[in-house]
Amino acid sequence: MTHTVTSRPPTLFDNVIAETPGKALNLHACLQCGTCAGSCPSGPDMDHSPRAIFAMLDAGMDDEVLNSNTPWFCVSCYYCMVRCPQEIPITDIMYTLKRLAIKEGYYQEDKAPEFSETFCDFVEHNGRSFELGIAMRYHLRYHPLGAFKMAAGMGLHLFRKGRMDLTPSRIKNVSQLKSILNKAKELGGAA
Amino acid sequence: MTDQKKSPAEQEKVGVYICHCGSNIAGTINVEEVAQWAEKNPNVVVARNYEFMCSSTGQELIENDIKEKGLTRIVVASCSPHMHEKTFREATERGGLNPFLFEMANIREHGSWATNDKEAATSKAKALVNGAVERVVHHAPLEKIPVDINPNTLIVGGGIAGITAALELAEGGHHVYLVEREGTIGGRMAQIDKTFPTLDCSACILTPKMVDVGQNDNITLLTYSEVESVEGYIGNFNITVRKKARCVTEELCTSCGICEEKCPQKVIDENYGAGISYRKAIYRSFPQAVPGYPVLDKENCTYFQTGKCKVCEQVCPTEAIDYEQEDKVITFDVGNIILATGYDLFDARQIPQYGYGRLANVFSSLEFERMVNASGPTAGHIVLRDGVTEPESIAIVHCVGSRDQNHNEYCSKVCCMYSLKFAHLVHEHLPDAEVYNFYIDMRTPGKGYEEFYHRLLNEGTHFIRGRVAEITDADRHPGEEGKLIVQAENTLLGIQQRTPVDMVILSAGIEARHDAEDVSKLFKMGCDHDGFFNERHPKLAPVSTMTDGVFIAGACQGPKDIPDTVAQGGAAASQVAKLISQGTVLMEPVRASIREEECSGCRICNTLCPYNAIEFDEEKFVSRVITALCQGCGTCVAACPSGVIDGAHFTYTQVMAELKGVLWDVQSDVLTKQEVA
Amino acid sequence: MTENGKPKLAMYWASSCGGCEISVLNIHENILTVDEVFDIAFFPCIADFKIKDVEAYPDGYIDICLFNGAIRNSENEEMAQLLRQKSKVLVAFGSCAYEGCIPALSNLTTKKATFEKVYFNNPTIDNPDRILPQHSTEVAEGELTLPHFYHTVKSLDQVVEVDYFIPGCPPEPPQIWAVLQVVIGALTAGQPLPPAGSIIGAGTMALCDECTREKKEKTIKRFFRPYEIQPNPDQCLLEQGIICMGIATRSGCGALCPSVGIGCRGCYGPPDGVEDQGAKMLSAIASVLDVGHESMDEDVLEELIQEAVDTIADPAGTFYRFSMAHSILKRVKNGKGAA
Amino acid sequence: MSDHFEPVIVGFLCNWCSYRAADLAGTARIKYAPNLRPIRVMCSGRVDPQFVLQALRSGADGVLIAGCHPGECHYVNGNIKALRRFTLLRKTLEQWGIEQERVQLLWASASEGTVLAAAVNRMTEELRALGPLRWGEKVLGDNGAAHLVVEEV
Amino acid sequence: MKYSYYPGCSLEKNARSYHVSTMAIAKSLGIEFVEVEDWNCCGATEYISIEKVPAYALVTRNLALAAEQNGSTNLVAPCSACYLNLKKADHYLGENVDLRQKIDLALEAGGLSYQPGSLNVQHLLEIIAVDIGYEEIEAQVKRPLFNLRVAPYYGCLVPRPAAMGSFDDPEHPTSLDNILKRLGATVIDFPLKAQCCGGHMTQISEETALELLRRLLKNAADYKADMIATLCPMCQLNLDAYQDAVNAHFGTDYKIPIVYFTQLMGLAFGLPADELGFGSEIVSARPALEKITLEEPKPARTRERGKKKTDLPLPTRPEEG
Repeated sequence: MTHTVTSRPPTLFDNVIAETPGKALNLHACLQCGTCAGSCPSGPDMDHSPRAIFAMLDAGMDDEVLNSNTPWFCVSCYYCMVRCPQEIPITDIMYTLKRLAIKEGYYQEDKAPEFSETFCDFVEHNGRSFELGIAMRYHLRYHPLGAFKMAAGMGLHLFRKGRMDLTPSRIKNVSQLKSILNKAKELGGAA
Repeated sequence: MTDQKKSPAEQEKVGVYICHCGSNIAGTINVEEVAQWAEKNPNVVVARNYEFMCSSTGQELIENDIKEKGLTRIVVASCSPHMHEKTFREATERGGLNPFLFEMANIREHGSWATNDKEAATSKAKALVNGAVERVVHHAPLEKIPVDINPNTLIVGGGIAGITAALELAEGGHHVYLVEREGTIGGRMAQIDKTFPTLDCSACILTPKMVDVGQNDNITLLTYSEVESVEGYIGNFNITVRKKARCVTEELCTSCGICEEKCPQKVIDENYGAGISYRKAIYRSFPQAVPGYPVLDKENCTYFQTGKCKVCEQVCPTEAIDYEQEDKVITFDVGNIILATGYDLFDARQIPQYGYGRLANVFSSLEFERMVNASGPTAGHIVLRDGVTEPESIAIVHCVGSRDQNHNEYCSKVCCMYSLKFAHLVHEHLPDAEVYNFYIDMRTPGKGYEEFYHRLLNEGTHFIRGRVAEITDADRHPGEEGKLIVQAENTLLGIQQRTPVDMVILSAGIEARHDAEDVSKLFKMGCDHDGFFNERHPKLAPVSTMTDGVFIAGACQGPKDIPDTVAQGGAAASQVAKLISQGTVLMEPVRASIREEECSGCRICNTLCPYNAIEFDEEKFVSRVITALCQGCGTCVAACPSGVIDGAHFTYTQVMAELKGVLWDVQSDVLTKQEVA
Repeated sequence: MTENGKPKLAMYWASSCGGCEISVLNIHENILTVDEVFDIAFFPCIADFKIKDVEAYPDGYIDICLFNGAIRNSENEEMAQLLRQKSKVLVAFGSCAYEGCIPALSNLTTKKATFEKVYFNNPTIDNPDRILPQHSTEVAEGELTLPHFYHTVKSLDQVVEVDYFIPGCPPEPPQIWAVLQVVIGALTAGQPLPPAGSIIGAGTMALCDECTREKKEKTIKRFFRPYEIQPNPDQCLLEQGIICMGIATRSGCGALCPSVGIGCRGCYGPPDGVEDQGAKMLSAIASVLDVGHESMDEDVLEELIQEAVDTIADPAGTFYRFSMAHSILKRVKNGKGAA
Repeated sequence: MSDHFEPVIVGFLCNWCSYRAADLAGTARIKYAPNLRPIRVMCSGRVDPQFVLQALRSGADGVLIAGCHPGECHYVNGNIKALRRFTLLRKTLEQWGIEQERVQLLWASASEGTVLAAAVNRMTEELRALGPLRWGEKVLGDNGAAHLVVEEV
Repeated sequence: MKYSYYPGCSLEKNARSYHVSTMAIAKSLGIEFVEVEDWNCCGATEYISIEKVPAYALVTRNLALAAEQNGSTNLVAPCSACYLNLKKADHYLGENVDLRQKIDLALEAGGLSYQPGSLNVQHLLEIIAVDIGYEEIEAQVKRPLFNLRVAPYYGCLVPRPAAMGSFDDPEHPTSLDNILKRLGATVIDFPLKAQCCGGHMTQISEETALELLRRLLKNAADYKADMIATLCPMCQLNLDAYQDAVNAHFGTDYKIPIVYFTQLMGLAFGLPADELGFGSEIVSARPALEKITLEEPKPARTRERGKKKTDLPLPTRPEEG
């Protein structure tokens, strides 16, 4: 397509588009109609609605965007994505914003990135996840209180029902997986 | 080909005129350079560049040079021929040359506007100019072909656009055939209660016009009818119409309505009633229907389905009921056609999250129109689906199916205004009810429209800027129980709001008729990708189409409100009236012709013409073109294996010359002897 | 030979099959008249002449030279130059000289591929050392040379000025005789000759004009190779799906092939007013291909048409069998094509 | 050829759809490769294969034939005939060793300025990748030369 | 019918019942599942939040293995998240050249390769509803689930995003409804059938998560659902394991068992409950299952247009299987 190329340095807005697969270019066409925010199950808990985030991106309020909890509260329900009148891949953009936030070191005390990271290094070492073990471990590492609540609460139930494991299963060819992931990391950069 | 043998015509004297079009062309293309370069061409006597060639001064340049320098061919390099070919042909003619000894090079749309690269644009301009020069020396003088215009007109669609056009022409003394698919004329406007922004009663202003149509001797009204075929061309169309059997003898029927009253079969009126009211199996859509006689709907008639009943026949005082009546096929000739086939309403069921069809108290805009209409199912009372409960709160949802890539990308233009009208009507009928309008942008351009918006603001309507995300009956809190909850972001506050209401109205958008595609094929004209009929020019020829003699009016061309629709109806009528008063039109002489003496009679061309303009002479064993029928596409010319068909103004030699002309800079020097000549 | 007042006739055989000579002899007893009227000045296939004899003639010594065969190599071109110089009237005789004909079909491939085919990959060839003819070879006695083999076969008029063209592969004897009569008339009784550069010994329009088969409107669903169907004896062959070049071929032969149920091969070249016989043929039959309808889905449409088109095995070879050298493109792109 | 090669494309645009599409592209100020040299014909059905061959013969690197979408032809089905011819022509050109990208058929309605512009851009890139055709010098060029050595085989 | 089978981490332990019931009904329906050898975690919704390329590489390894072992070109995942991740990877790799080149290199490092589009990624629900079809299901029913009021719950990741082609409506899916109807159950018109269970919110903001779960439970309760049938381990886990927490937090008293639709199918097919993993749910399904009767209940009055005299006609509803 004939998308006018300019020489100015890429903004966060540009990076978000570049780093998101699918029709991310549509982000330019956001009508600010609010369908996304209106559809969002966790919208009320976000400090900026997705629509507002897009307006802020356009306004160049990069810090506010990357500091916002909005992407971390995205539950990936994809309602916004199927309803967006401009076919903007909103959910995927939220993922991108999370990655960029981490890359740019906007962590603050937010729990979410930590959970994701616990999950990931777990998977990297075993090739398999088991959310409960992970949850447990993550709570132990970051939020001992939560861990206690879990263990005492549903954790126990599940344990009794034989649905909770404390030892992960491992894939045979972990080394293959590792070399794939390492290569991917070196190619991908953080985002 | 004959003109192929003609010598390369070095003797022709060509004048070349490069237009600056202000900076539109000169800003990107070095016009001086192009002109100086063009003058080097042996055929070119003079090459000028001028600010605005289309200005009278610009045109005079051409006229004077023809007279003073004895030019025999003219080339103007400026905008698209679709803009000014006519202009410069006329200038050429005023200069004393045949208008077809002119050629245009499109260096604006195809040149300066298409790139920022000045160098490239300039050399492209040279190529196009050179092509035109090489071509024009082979041009032959042509005469336009006169065609008589049959003064009768076919109008398809009996809505307000068709009605307006019909009356304009008929009152001007011209005969009109008005074909309407339904049993009565009136169209969408007849369904509407009030019209924005003036709020005058739709029926009150429409029905008098309907009556005029019914009574005008110059109008042949064909209701419950459809056009089956269209043959011929501007001035001489031959039309075939199927008049469906309504099982009522029109001559006998007095429109007393007793049959309708007594008919035992109740049917949901999907059409005029928008599916929210009932009619009988034999019915008139509404009391003021024109013509007044009813239509018997065989699918739902007890007699036709079970063989028993015949109540209508028994009660009819004039024995007008005729179960044996059959469709009539009528044919007639007209000179022009106006299509005013209107629009369909977007079907809100395509947006499940709005619950239409699932949640009883979600209504479509047309359902609501009927409901508030005094002649509607509730005699104008605004009630819930149960037919009795008055809603205490109503949400009106804008942009349903419009401005949405998943459905229709365009803005339907009328929804904002009719949504405001709805809000007003609610205030009027239910002063205590709360009204919430959910909108993306409020679009109220038009005389008195913005004022109407302000009026609604004062009436206390709640305007929430945010596109509705979903409508649900799943309550979360006691306050929501038994309500419809409208969930949307209030984008001005940046918060998600859930608004509990009793009733929701979906302001559905306007769509092209579901069968617009077929209609456009029937009349040999085009649709845009949304299915609306294509106008000839979006600004300068809004009611003309690419097919001469076929015009369009109203919402079949794109979303429109009543004033615009009426205006187009009138515009289309005046276009037709102009042609009728001319009596004849001159048609482009771009036509094919067969050099019979050289035709081998292979008959390759015979099946190619979509207009059957090629006939075969069984005596002489040669094919022949019927010039009046030929539309000049040139398909047969390209196909003729012995090259004996000439496509006037697009001859083999002319195109080949242009082709070699535009390639002047890449022609190879290595030519075989044969090609040197 | 003895000097007498008789006009001088020459006939030369460049890159061709010799059919043209046979065709000349096929004018039967009229050949005696020819002998009466003319002195043979050069006619390698019936009388022994050497090039030096011709070189010895003064310019324009030969009154009429019938030159048949295409220009395949440097020798052909040198002879063309020589005979042009020595002849008053030079006639491109037959399809090869006129438009390249069968020899020019090798323009559909490359010189390299041609050589490989002829000297290596030919079942009847035994060339273990893969020896190719070379332009010059040193031997004890000195240098031996062969003509240069051209990349592209050309028609006579692409190397020298030509006065008349007689199409046909070969030209039909009656037509040859008719032409000779005109020439004789001109030479003996000073009757006028046709304007230079014209195509003689043939009609002007397409072959259908001469063809007696019944012609109807053409709607073709697919094409057939000759062996695939038994053609109806009276109906136009093309209508039956047999490729007949008649619609795009100059009349003059009397529609010989179609009259015996074989599609016209197109040897008389394009009729007046057609530049590229193959392209025109292509355009015509594709146009009447009765598959695909505007209301179809675009992909389906393309598929159907492709299917029908694929019933034509070798379009280039079929449509340009005789006119390759005169076609607009003249040859395939180097190294590519039907190599 | 110089390292920077700008392909030359001849475009046969039908008067009703594609030519207007090009007009629209311009009016909308859509910038696209200036390599197209448009020639107006009334209908894509007017395009004689001889035009295409001559364009290639006369130095064009590619030819774009553009018409209305099937079913939208101003002349009902001229574009269908164009499609039939194009299909057979393409097969023939293959035997000529001419790459498919060099001769293309495009449907672009009067409202599809972007479609036309995109097609021209795409084709320009494809041709740039293929390199020049320039039939005159590159294919027929060496014909006259009487001293040709047979390539090594 | 033969399918490659990607169980995903959940089905190994926490959602074991989903796995066993799936295997059980597969037998009855004549489906052969070939488990992908040495598959790895799909990354759930977490990995993609950290690093794009590794995330896609992680998923694609599974596609590569499945394609290589080539049990079938149809790859089935019962877990919604796994299904979406696999499908998305396949889709975006085909669409995004740059990403694809990177993934190619990454896989190469592990001696693998994958050609996007060479597998057809399907969710279990899809093959049962579409490939097998409702008739075949009905044919297998031996013990209809009469009188059991079930809320069909699809969650998010199967119906959405529809961008890469979904077999059901993204807003108002019906395939599960239809399956359950064929089993003889009374299927409630569950308004929140495709709403979100909160996904990993339980770990990030329990407040948020519990509210989302409450909505679902409340709505199901309002419709007097005996149980909720789900098709996603995450949904099951959240609704089941956190039901107590919801009750504690909101002072409610929901006791709605959350079962996998495959368990109900098995039951209706006449398979013994313990072979279907019943009992591993935290909110016991037993009381609900005891409601099942042998005789069919009176058909619930289907919505005719205009029930009462005064009623205005309703627009017809789009066709349902």
